[in-house]
Amino acid sequence: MNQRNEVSDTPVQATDRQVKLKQHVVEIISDSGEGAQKAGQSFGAVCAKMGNGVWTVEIIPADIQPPPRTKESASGIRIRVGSKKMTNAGDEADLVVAFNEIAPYSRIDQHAFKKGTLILIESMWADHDAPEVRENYARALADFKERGYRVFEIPMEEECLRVAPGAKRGKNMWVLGMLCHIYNRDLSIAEAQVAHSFRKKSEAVVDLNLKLLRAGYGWAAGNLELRFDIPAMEQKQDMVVMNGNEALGFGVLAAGIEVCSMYPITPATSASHQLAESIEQAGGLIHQAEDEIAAIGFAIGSSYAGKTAVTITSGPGLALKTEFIGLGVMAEVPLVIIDVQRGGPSTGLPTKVEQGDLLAALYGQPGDTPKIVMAPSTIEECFHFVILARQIAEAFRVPVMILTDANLATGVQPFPRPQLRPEWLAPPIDQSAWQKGVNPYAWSEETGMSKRPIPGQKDGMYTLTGLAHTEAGKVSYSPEQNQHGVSMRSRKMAAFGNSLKPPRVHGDESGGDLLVVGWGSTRGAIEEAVDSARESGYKVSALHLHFLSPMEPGLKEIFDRFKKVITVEINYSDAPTDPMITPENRRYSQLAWLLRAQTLTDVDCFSNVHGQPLRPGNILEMITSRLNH
Amino acid sequence: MNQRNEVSDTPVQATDRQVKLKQHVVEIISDSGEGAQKAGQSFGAVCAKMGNGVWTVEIIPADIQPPPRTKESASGIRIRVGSKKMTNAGDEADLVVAFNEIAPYSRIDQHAFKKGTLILIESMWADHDAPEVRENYARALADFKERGYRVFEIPMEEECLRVAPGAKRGKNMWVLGMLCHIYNRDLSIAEAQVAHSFRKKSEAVVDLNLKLLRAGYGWAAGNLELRFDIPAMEQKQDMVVMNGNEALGFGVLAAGIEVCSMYPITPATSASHQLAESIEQAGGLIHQAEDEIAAIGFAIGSSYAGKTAVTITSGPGLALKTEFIGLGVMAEVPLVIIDVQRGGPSTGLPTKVEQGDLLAALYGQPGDTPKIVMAPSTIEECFHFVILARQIAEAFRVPVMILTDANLATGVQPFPRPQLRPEWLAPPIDQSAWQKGVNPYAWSEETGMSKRPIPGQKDGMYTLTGLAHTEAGKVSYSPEQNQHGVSMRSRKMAAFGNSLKPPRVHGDESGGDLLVVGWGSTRGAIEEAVDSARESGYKVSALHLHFLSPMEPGLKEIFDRFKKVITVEINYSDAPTDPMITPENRRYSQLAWLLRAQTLTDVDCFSNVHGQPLRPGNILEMITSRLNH
Amino acid sequence: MFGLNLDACIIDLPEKYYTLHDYEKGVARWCPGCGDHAVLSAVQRLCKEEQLPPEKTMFVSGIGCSSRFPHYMNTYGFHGLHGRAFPVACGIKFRRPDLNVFVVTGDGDCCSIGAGHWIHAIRYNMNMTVLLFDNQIYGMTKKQTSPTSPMGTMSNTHPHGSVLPPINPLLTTLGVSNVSFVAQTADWIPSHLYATIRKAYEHPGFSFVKISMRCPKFMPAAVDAKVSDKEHVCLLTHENGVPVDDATGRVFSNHLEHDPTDMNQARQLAANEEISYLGLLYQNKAALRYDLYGAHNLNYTPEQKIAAINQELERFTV
Amino acid sequence: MFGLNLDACIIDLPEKYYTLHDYEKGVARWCPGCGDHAVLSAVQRLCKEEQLPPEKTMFVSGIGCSSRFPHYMNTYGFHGLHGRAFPVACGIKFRRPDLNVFVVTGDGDCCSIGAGHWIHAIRYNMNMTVLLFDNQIYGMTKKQTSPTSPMGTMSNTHPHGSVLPPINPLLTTLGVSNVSFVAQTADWIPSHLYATIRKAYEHPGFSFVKISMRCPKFMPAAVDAKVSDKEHVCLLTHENGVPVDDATGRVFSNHLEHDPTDMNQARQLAANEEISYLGLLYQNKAALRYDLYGAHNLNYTPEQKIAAINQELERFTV
Ligand SMILES: Cc1ncc(C[n+]2csc(CCOP(=O)(O)OP(=O)(O)O)c2C)c(N)n1
Ligand SMILES: Cc1ncc(C[n+]2csc(CCOP(=O)(O)OP(=O)(O)O)c2C)c(N)n1
Ligand code: SF4
Ligand code: SF4
Ligand SMILES: [Mg+2]
Ligand SMILES: [Mg+2]
Repeated sequence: MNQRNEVSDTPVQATDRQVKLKQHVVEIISDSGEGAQKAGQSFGAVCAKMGNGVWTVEIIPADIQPPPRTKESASGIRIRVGSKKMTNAGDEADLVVAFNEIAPYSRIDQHAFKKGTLILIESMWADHDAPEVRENYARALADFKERGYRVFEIPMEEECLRVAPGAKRGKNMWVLGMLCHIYNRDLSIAEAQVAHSFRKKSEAVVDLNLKLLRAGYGWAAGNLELRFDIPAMEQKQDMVVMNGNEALGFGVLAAGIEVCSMYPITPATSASHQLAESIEQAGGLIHQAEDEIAAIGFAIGSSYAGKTAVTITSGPGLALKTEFIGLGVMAEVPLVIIDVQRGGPSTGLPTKVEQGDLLAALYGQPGDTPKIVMAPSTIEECFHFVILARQIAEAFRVPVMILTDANLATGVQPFPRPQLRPEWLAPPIDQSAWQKGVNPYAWSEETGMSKRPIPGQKDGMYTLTGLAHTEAGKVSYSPEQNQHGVSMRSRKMAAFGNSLKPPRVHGDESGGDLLVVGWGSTRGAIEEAVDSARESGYKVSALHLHFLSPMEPGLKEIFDRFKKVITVEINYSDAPTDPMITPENRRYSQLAWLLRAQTLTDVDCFSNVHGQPLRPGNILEMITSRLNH
Repeated sequence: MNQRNEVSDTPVQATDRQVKLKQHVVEIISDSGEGAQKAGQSFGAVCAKMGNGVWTVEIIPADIQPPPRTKESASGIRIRVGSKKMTNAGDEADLVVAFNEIAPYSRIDQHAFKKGTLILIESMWADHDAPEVRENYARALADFKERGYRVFEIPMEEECLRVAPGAKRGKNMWVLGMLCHIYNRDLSIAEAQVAHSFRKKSEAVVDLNLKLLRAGYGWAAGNLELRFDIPAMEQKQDMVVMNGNEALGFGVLAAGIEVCSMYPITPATSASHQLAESIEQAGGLIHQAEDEIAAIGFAIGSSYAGKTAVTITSGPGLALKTEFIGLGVMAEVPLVIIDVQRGGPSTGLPTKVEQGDLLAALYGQPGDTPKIVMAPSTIEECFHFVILARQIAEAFRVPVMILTDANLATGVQPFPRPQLRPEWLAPPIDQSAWQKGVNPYAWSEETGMSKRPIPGQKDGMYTLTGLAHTEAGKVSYSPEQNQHGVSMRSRKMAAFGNSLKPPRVHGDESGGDLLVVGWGSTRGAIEEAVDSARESGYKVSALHLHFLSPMEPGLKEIFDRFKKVITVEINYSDAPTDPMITPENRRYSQLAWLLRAQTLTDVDCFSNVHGQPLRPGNILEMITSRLNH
Repeated sequence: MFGLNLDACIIDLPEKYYTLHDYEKGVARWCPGCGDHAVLSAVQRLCKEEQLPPEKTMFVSGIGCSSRFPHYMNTYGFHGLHGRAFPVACGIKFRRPDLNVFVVTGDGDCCSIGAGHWIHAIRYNMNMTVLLFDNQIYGMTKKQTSPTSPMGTMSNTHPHGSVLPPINPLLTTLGVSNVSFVAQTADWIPSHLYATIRKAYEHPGFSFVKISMRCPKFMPAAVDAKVSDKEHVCLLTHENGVPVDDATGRVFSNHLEHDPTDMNQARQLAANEEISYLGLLYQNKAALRYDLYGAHNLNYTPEQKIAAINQELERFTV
Repeated sequence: MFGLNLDACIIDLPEKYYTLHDYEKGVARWCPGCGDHAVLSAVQRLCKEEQLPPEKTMFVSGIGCSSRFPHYMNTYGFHGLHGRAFPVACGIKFRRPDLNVFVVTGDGDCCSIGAGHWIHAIRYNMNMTVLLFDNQIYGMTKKQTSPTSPMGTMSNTHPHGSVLPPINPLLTTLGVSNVSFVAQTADWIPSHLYATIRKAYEHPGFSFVKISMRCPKFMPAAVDAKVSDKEHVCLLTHENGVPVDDATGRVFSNHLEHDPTDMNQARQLAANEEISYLGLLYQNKAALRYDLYGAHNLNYTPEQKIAAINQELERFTV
């Protein structure tokens, strides 16, 4: 349990005095289609504008159209607001706005609430025509109290109808107003946000929604004793707010990548939706291919022709790209491949988070296929890593894979608005004459690097092939030649890896009892947990890897300074206590396995495949339990 | 260098007295189409019939139709004959029959000859009409002598033409006769073999070839001073002679697998050619699918419907099957997948050997996809492993991968004729009523195992899905449910692995200075090298793994008894001395990497990607150099 | 006792009679108004009318809204990979002639990622009933362009309108050699839908039915046009075609007599971009069937098998 | 000096004139008598006649004997993966309208493993010349059944004879929407081969040429029949078709006047199993071209790009 929360964040008694908080986790949950997400996004935006740290994440039903008033239909949003930068979705919710009494149960199943969670629930069900509904409502309320939640009944629909007949569907804006009052938000900022988000609608619609906003605000002022304040940071810069997929899309634009070749797949697709809106104006295009194989083949064709392309996918799509990735490595085609990881294996959990594609990214292709694999750990890095990836891909003439996941894809966080730079953009393709006599694969013995001819370059003509080939690109079955080619492609990994700095230890550089190692989207949660543990006196630090192939240097040396090393990952590992499992046959989580081979350190792992973002509280619990044994 | 060979196997002086040998490596090389392979196969068969150990391997040009009298056109066969069982193709050739003077150079490029190699060369080029040819021949002969080969000029064509005009094309049978005399083979056995191999031809053809055989034999008796004898073993059993792909095909038949679903790809295809000849009569069929994805999809459909199928492929095909393999694991479909590994990555070296697909087999699929991976180490095991694989696949409801390689695929070896057993055959599918109330995935908590309903079984109806699912096969996005399903599939690995015995150390159980670890086709070469080294007093042993996932137990314990552990593999590893390479960033060969993670032992590796079978001599050299440092 | 002979009673009972309920499983999770509901009803009705034993009946699908279909049938089902329903279905049928195989696929599943398998499955002509749920959009992944989306469709991947003319699944199918059955129907004409699926079921071979589907969630405009605009619908009539009942024939009053053996006219009708011809476009009962080849050497005894293998081993014995 | 103005001389020289030699690379490693040699010659001749700059010319292929083609052309080449030539070629052309793109593919490469991409590439109708080397067999992997192998072909995978009717690549192509150019020729009629490839090159769109190829190594019987049996060959004639020269017209004396805009007749000719119609079956220069879409917003300046991105960023700024 995250002790901090219990002590300082949640007020024991709500009064009309403002309670100062460091952070709060708010959820709005409703039936699919009731606009909870819009309310939450607006609330997050208002908080961000006021200078708070924010992390929002949508709660999406798995089916397209689940029946209303069922657990499956629960749809909504979590908004975590804090005084500092928020790096993850946090632990259990502190305050929940529920549009009916069934939706909360879907969250209870996910262990999203705790004792003391405030539940603000639509009260109209108490007077519903159908007796089953009334009974169910009463039963749920009793149960909530039993579970230790603190329940407030709110006449949402009733109050909305006061504003205008038929304003039922505006409940979400009314709730936004209520939340703004509870959290002491500046109403004028909220008004501006509402006006902005309805800007494509008629004036009448904007007005109605503003009215609802103000009504919710006013009602809370007059009727609710809940008043919280979360002090803001000083804001020096313009901020943007977006999710990780949108950030990837902007990365593609800012990298000047002209071709994004994709096939729809959850949770990667929304990155292309965002791109599709704007790439054309920025001088590029989306190609929706007939399948994932064609998508990467098209991207490789484009890259071969000088327009380095990106292809974006998720697990099953990555599987289909396997053969072409091998060709990309073999023939040294620069290419950016983004894998937004979802729950696996196979179709698995399409909308849920997992970090299960790491080994497949590294080793999925038959034969030796060294490539660069990197994983952003924040929304902002989603943006910057695409730019970096294109540059690395072209400099090292190699496919670069970026692994994000459903957690980053749907998590929303403000970050400083990027100041775009012309040098980020792909330069125009070189069409000057190729230097005669220089081979298309004139590998540097030292680094394995070579310069590639682009079609259109006079005297650069060569035939790319996936067969073993000489520096001249000629097919060759000679043993030495093959050994040389494979070595040269491997050499590039060493050359690139040697240019990286050792990763920075978060906590105590000099060592300690435990080092928690992570990669990708879990960084925020891990570091928050480590910070908490350190505050309580535990000698624990964190290390986060951004490069998985090749890995950043110096790991062994860092590990040696700690008594225990453990990875925290969202993928599968056998628990040491499971039946049949022995120290010898235990299957480790993926990064742990790599680190064991690489450093020969007895790296342990803490992981699950719950399809959920990891919570700082659970990691903290793990840390304390390991260190108290 | 393999010292043994120099000392006892190759006579320093050829005389007409027979020289007794333990083993000899013979090559016949010619232009593509001259029948060298047929002569060699017959020679191998004659030797096998006489009770000798034999290993033959074809030398195949990479192009369909290379121009004659070029290195690329060199085509032929290597036959290794010995007093004991021959487990590999050996080191440099001892005796070479060459149909022209250019073909040997393709073998020289492969380092196939050594000082003292006897070269028996067709002499007609000395009198060729074209002066360039005459000159080239003379130059080559001088060069051969320069290189220390011992050259014998043989008037092959001239002698053939004595037998019958137009008998040029029968040169190969004449050579067979000559070899039979040189190696003191029983002429009547050779005659029977020739008659057998031409049994589908007219009597005239058979007669002509028998005449040529006898002529070659007679000519050698009268004109050649080379006489060797390789004593035979006692033969107690009927033997069969076949290559690894044929053995796989017989394994499929003997396993009673009714469906082999494939798409042509080198070097896997010939397994299906062999099957296609006979499977129909044995109550099964080959399906040539439209591509590799369809091939495995078809096999999975067949398996789902109760007819557990096999799909056979090589690297690029394996890559395409990635997504369906993931489904097979997720939905627990029994299936046998055979990967005849070739040089990679990508199209690579299609006809050459490599063991580069190990990590892709284990980790190629996104998400957690535990499956069984096994690798036969002899031709005979190619046969038995298919039978075993089907049984494991059905018992554990899991895809089983068999990794062989181009070396096993084309290597030919005699082994005792299998006594087929009815219990090897897949039983008829169960169509009795399913026990009501038993779930389609009623996982045993202990072993992860469950029994599957087969379509046609009353009350067993369920929908297979690649989505996360409950024991009832129902789609579920519950965190606990997903964790449970993934665990259960992993549990099966532990359950299966715990049923395996620790592998047997070849050499000294109790330990020593060096343990050489291998997997797959390299076993014969490794063990031969280890035996030689042990004879010279080195404290070295070998360990061969047949299961790669899960691995056989007890490895750590075995490794601990040796000062150093090294794997020998045909796949890529950075050499520690390469530029840029440090102990930290070195990329290890594939089994070494796995063993490092699994045992935390500092397992070293010795590997190359020459596309050639490993030679005992090279391994011996490695062993002695490691142990002399 | 009481003169009742239980044994006789039981023996006289017919085999279990299946009711509609025997084919139902769970509550279908498609949007209200989604065409998929209508096909589910029609198929369940067919199963009942034909008294298909649930354990001998298979629904194979790929991935998509439509591909959830098998989950709602109380038969065996295979909800596999996106685009790969055909190879799986063919593998199932190959050595199991006793199973009734249905394939349910979407326009993305069949005509985009599955296109290669589709072409080859037509050519294999194995006995199975194929239902293409053509809603002209990617439903499951929330509104991306499909190969059958009309040009200009505003989707999430083409927010400014799709830029390519759509694939015509009927015409493509008719162009493949060994094609044996091609029909078209629409989810919103239940009697015609049922009659078409039934005709397809009865066809001995690969019967391809393109069903125009409503996706009110993501293609509401397309629905309106299709459902309202009876002018652009024409029912094909023929004694060997899909029977048209009176009521339906009255509501959809454009009719055309079309002989389903007339390939040329079938192609012309399929190519017509103005009119949707509903009914049986083409049928050839004599087309070669790969499933018959697959089933020609079933059930050999162990003795037969071992004898055959031993005979083959002879060739390799020294 | 000597009154010679070197500058003027040089300026007056035309741009480099390419000879046949400029397009040749290495010695082709196909069997003697293999049809692939004939196509290589025809294509090199075309390049010379059209004076295609080698650096602006691309040959894209998959894997197979035929797919080795790019290695023998002194142009840029992409010898990729089996079945995947089309996506690569489309990706190359998408943003490079300046490149002349040719695709060389085999019957296995295109019609079997590549079938899905083939269908979609036809529909994309990007400007490229596609040469299908149809030898009715898998050459490279040594004689396995191809989808275009005539039924009963004895191959290594069907030693007792193949069991399915072959795919008809012409008919399949004609069934795909947005098809714009379909022609057939044969490697053993050099003048017709050249004229057909040239016509295809000139077509503004995806020009599909099925070339009947000899594979003396693995399909010798098929060669004999094709080369000898002039009765079963009919040349298509039309002012807008492939021009037939007198000599060829005399040797192959069956002719048929066929208007390449007549889709119905094109389909009937393609479907004819007795007669091989050589020439232009269908052409539609007005078909929509996806490569024009791909090239509509090229060469934006960094300033334009940054401005567009900044504008989009506005929407996300708080
Ligand atoms: C290999 C792979 N690629 C992509 C996806 C994502 N995906 C799921 S369904 C679908 C398309 C659905 O469209 P359609 O086939 O028309 O079915 P509908 O939902 O419209 O019924 C896609 C792209 C996937 N599951 N697997
Ligand atoms: C993914 C993959 N599958 C299979 C192969 C093996 N393969 C190489 S060429 C070929 C078929 C060649 O036939 P075709 O396309 O007709 O070309 P041809 O050799 O006859 O010109 C096959 C199956 C491969 N290289 N890659
Ligand atoms: S999204 Fe469309 S196809 Fe999918 S269930 Fe809803 S209406 Fe049907
Ligand atoms: S095998 Fe056939 S297609 Fe290949 S090169 Fe030889 S003749 Fe040509
Ligand atoms: Mg659809
Ligand atoms: Mg071919």
